[in-house]
Amino acid sequence: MATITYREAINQALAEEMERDEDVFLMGEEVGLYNGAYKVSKGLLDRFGELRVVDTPITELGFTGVGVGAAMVGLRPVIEFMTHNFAMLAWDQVFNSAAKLHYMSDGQFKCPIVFRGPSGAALQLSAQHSQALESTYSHFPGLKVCTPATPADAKGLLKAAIRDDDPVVFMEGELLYAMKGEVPDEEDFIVPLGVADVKREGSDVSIITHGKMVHVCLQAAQKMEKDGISAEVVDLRSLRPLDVEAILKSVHKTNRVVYVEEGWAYVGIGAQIVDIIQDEAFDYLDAPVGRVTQADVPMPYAKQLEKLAKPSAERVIEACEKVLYR
Amino acid sequence: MATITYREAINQALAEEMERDEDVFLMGEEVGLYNGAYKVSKGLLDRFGELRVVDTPITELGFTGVGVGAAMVGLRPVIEFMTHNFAMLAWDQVFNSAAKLHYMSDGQFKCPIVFRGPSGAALQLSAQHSQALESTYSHFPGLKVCTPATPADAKGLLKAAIRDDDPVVFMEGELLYAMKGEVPDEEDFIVPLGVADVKREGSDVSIITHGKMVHVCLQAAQKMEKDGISAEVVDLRSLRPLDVEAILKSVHKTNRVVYVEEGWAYVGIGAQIVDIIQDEAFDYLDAPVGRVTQADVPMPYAKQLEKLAKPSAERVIEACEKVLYR
Amino acid sequence: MAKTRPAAARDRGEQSSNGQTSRGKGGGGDSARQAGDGAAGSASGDPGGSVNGAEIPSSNEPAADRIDGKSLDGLERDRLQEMLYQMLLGRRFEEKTAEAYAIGKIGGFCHLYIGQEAVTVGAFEPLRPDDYVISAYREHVQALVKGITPRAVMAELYGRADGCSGGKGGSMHLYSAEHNFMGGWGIVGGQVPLGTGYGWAIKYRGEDKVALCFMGEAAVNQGAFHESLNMAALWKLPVIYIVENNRFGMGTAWERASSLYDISQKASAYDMPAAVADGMDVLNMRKVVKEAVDRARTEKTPTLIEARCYRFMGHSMSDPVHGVYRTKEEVEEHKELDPIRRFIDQLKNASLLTEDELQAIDKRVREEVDDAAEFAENSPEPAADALYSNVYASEDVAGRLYFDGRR
Amino acid sequence: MAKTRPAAARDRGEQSSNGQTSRGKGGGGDSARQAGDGAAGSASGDPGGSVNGAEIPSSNEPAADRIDGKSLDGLERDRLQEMLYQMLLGRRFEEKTAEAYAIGKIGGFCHLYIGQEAVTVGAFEPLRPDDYVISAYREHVQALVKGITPRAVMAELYGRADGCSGGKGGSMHLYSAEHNFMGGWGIVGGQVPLGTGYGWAIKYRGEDKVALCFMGEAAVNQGAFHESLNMAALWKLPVIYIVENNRFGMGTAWERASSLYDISQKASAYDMPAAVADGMDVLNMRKVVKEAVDRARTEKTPTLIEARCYRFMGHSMSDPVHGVYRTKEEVEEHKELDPIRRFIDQLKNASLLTEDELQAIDKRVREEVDDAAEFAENSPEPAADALYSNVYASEDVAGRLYFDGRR
Ligand SMILES: Cc1ncc(C[n+]2csc(CCOP(=O)(O)OP(=O)(O)O)c2C)c(N)n1
Ligand SMILES: Cc1ncc(C[n+]2csc(CCOP(=O)(O)OP(=O)(O)O)c2C)c(N)n1
Ligand SMILES: [Mg+2]
Ligand SMILES: [Mg+2]
Repeated sequence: MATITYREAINQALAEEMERDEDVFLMGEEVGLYNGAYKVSKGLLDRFGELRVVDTPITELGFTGVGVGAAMVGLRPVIEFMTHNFAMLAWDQVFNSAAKLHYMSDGQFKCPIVFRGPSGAALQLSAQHSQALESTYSHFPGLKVCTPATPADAKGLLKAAIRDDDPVVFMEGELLYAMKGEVPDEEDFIVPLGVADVKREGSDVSIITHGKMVHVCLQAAQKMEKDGISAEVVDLRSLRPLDVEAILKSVHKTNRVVYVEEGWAYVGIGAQIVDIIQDEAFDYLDAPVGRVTQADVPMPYAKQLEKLAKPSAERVIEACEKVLYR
Repeated sequence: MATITYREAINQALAEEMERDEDVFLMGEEVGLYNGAYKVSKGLLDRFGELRVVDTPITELGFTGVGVGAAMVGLRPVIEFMTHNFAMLAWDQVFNSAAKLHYMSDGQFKCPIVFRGPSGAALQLSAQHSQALESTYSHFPGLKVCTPATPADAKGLLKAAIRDDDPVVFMEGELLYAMKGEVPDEEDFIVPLGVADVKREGSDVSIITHGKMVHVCLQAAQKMEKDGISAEVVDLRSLRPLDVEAILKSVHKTNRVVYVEEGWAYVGIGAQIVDIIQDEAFDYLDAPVGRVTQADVPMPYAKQLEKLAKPSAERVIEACEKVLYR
Repeated sequence: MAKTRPAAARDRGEQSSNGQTSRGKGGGGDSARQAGDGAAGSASGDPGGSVNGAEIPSSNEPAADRIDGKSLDGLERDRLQEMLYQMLLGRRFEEKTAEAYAIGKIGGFCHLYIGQEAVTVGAFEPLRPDDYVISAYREHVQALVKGITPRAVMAELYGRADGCSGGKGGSMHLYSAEHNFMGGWGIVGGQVPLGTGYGWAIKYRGEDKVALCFMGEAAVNQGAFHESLNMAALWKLPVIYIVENNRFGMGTAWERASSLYDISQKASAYDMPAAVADGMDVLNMRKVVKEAVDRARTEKTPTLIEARCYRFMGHSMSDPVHGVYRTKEEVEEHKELDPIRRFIDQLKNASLLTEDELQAIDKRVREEVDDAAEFAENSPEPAADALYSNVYASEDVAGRLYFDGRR
Repeated sequence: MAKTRPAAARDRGEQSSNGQTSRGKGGGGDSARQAGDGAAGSASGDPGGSVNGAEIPSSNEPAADRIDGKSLDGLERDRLQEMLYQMLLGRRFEEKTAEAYAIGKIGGFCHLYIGQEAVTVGAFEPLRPDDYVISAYREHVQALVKGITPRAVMAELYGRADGCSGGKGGSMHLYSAEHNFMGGWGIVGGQVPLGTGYGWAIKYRGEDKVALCFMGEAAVNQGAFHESLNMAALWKLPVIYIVENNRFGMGTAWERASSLYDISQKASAYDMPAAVADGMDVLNMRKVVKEAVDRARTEKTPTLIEARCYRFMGHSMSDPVHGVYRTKEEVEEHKELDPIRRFIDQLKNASLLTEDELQAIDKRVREEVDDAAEFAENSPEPAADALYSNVYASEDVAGRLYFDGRR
């Protein structure tokens, strides 16, 4: 297994899928000549040319629609949002077009498209640039949503997303791009959508999470170990489809759960996981499910305020202790 | 008390607030000359003139931003979305501008603006025109969200929303416009944001809901009465601020809860209410909280399919029976 | 070319304006050329667009000026009569639709096309079956002319299983992958980026297809229009944007929604070829679009075409024909320009249509429309489990996709 | 006026193009008029925009052609020197910002304005304090010139409590309600509807204020631009849209993003007056904007102004000055056109500035900038509970507003 960065993993997935299937192309702002705002698409323009690595004007609504149109007639676009914050301008095309076309046409048109880009806060980018928007995307039937946390998951899930016949929202993390990890060498390494991954086994409490927060949770679990608390960390990897079995399995084992997410609490994905657990494992719960989220405010710029606003290992530990009644 | 329609109630609220405060104006598609796509603004152009009742081009993103700009400098715009489905085109201005300006400027700019219009399904308008989007709006801190179910609530809440110094998303119902109800005659009748209303007292099960679904739930409660089940119907009226006390009070009383909403289940507002209840009334629950929602599909056109897709009194009853273990 | 906004709100005089192609400001650019000289319409006879028991518009023109010809604008007799058939089919289909709506067979929103038939029939004439068409919600007739059967369209309006969208789409969402009819669309302007996307795909694959993207004039003000036309011009995509300027977006006259009256002029912001066509004259319409289609196939250039027409009916079934935003007189005046009547006159004058032929065409159309309604009536409602089908194209995944407990 | 896209990717020749106002196609419309004849720049001397220890750009012009005057373009000596002060303040402030960023005092994204100072200083000269200004994220210098103190701006960049946005906004979100500085903006094009909204409010209240709405050239392709300009022209709003065409949106040259090179031409789609200004020449810039401001105050007409300029630095602090998208030579060539050097030369040539005066201004600027940095350094971090303040303006409501358990 090679050790590569999350950025390289995505780059490899793109290159391999473009190599494998000439219907796959990448479109977005600065993806070509500039090699990507975060250098994710480095080298792809040179390798695949201007028709397959397409620099767009800054017109999120427009080029998203172009992608959906191209997908309707059989191409497999990968649309890069420089960040998902800007995708709001394109949400009409994501929610009203991509998510509904297959249904409205009763199956006549498929929409095999990936909407990818970083989501969530990086460092001090303030309110308009720091939003974790997976809760919103997940709400809309017709979409699939993935949130890889490691280089291996990023590569495997992106390949799966590109091969999937439905629109997949793929949420990366600016702060993850430089992260290194081992990635299997197999030709056709794939991480299927809808399969959670237990990133750490444990028996006292289940920390369920996704995306960037996986690392915060692992850190918290490690610290708790010193206090004799054995925390399991379940990385959902995809939010839709959702690996409900994996969630329930962990709940059955620990009877105590904390859900950690990067976004806002109110009507967040964590609330939905709580609902599923209380509905399907009511009798297994020894305490209310705890939640850790971003502070319920737009993200502030100042370093210290931003730090306070973000979920931290400390807050995860606090929440675990609470469900453990310690 | 006069008996008027929901449509008239909104019209009165608009007229009274425009009369009271010359900074209030109404802007949107067809609100003027045409008297509103749903005739909600009937007569207002004649009464207040073209500067205060403004017909816009079909440019949701643009005129929403115009409203936010006007609000920043002290006007109090009421922006009508012909329906909230089309507002998706404007969500960047709602989420990135209106919701964040007060915070980003650390309080220097206020954004007293109302975004109103019908939300949710009417009859056979199919997928792009039938979305109940309150779960999405509620997620974003900085916004307030109301969902009046009756003429009185529509009038009182809209007046409160217009007077509020924050952006308020106001969600009406096309199917409610013709509904009649009593509305208090007082000069200054207001329904404050954040106060739920028990629309029906009961002791066996709490049906908590908001908006159009209030009527479906009342119907269900009435039917259940014949079977000796006493159901309480709590209408939240505002989703943000949220009357948590009213929720908990009803839970403490009945120990069994069903949440009913018009929108999709996954990461819906109902999930959040479940989370609040399990967290703050864990020991009071005799059964998992039940949920009734739209089918998890884009809304189909065919009459029978649409009917199946929507929450119905029957499904509410089923859900109540389930939490009552009957 | 640079028409400024007319002093009077509505400029009927421009209805029969000549189609002309220009590029950008000052008419610069090598592809500026004349596109047609559309016949001036004869505006006599019955008003068209009547819903109840409308008669076939029949010619009152004197036989004197008829000439004995075999073709018009290079179109042979059969082809011309086929076009007339399509226009009449559109008209009769919509009349039947209105009837069915009135008695509750059709639900939801329903936007009729009566009066605008020349735009579609003219625009589609130069197309090949493999060309793409996308439109907005006033698309019944476009679906028919692209080849979907009246049965399948009517069944869709009835919300039945045999409808062209399986009953899931309804009036605003007619689809046929087989016919490259890419749909109606409910979000004003939302189809414009999609149409641009077909153009992108054509270029990507090196094909010589074209994409026609229809919109109402009110959609021109949407950001999606601006973003799309820039990309199409920048990337040289074979997309023809046809703006059906029927003067109103619901109750808003175009001049109340746009600071510039002349829509074709908007193309100058993208250095894109543009033309104005008389949308009440099927031959002019066809000529203007044909030039754009030819250019798109060979040079891959997009074109913006403003088709000037008029909506004879209300915006939708719930909107009266006239109201605060236009007078009865105005509507009646425009009905005098009925495109079907005009085309019949043109054909008869050119001895390309006899009264008998006309009657035969109309009979055929009426039968087809009746058959469509009967078919729709007898088509089953979609099965209950259709509610859950085709949400996703690949459901064969691990994990849970649906969260409604699948009642 | 109708400039077509130049054959060569970059047309330095147009840098000193004359400001000209036209309306729509064919230059029609009554408000078409000449707006200025901006002095041709002298392009000698030190390159400007150097970050490390840049010297004051000093004139190498022969004293021969200096004339003894009291004013230039109707501006008196003091006012002109004030403008020079503003430009130098902008330059030095940004140099200090770059230093502070390099040592981690400033975080997040940070976009410098070096090289574009003439655009802002020229554009603001005709403004009154009660006029509104909104911009994008490259707005430090605009905030300063509108009147926010260097201290408050620098403290904001440092994320401190005394910052002009209380530390919550940062580089991209500088605000001052007091100065009618309505903000920077992080969403490309998102500020354009807001600026239009100030124009609406001015009209609503019958005031004679104006709103200046700045954007980078890449924002022109956004739908928000199209929607806003149409409304402004349709409703006659006193908004002046200034497009700072610094040739690049990140790594994308304008000609790779727009099918039409000439931005001012885009106004013809809205029948709106337009002008091109030399954004490297503060006097030309001021002249062009002044005409638009005067027209907006009296006739309430909006104007689109393209200010041709150049970005001397990388897009943001993480982007190198030159890279795949432009060569070092190109950047160096443009630095020869440094607007500060050019203005100094103009003033000296007209005997409106002595070397001593220049040194004094620069000294003052350097002191102010040092003071700002020191002030920022010593300003406290926002208190922890500031995290929760000013989310809502009226929190005095029933019910719960926050759902994070308010840790
Ligand atoms: C984004 C959006 N905004 C508003 C509407 C409501 N609406 C439906 S049709 C229409 C008028 C459109 O007029 P036009 O584009 O001229 O087409 P026409 O109806 O004349 O064919 C409006 C405002 C919508 N469907 N989508
Ligand atoms: C809607 C949106 N899309 C993308 C971005 C990322 N982005 C930030 S600046 C920029 C380039 C903008 O260029 P231009 O408008 O010319 O302004 P300049 O940086 O040259 O001043 C891009 C693409 C963004 N902030 N917002
Ligand atoms: Mg129209
Ligand atoms: Mg730029």
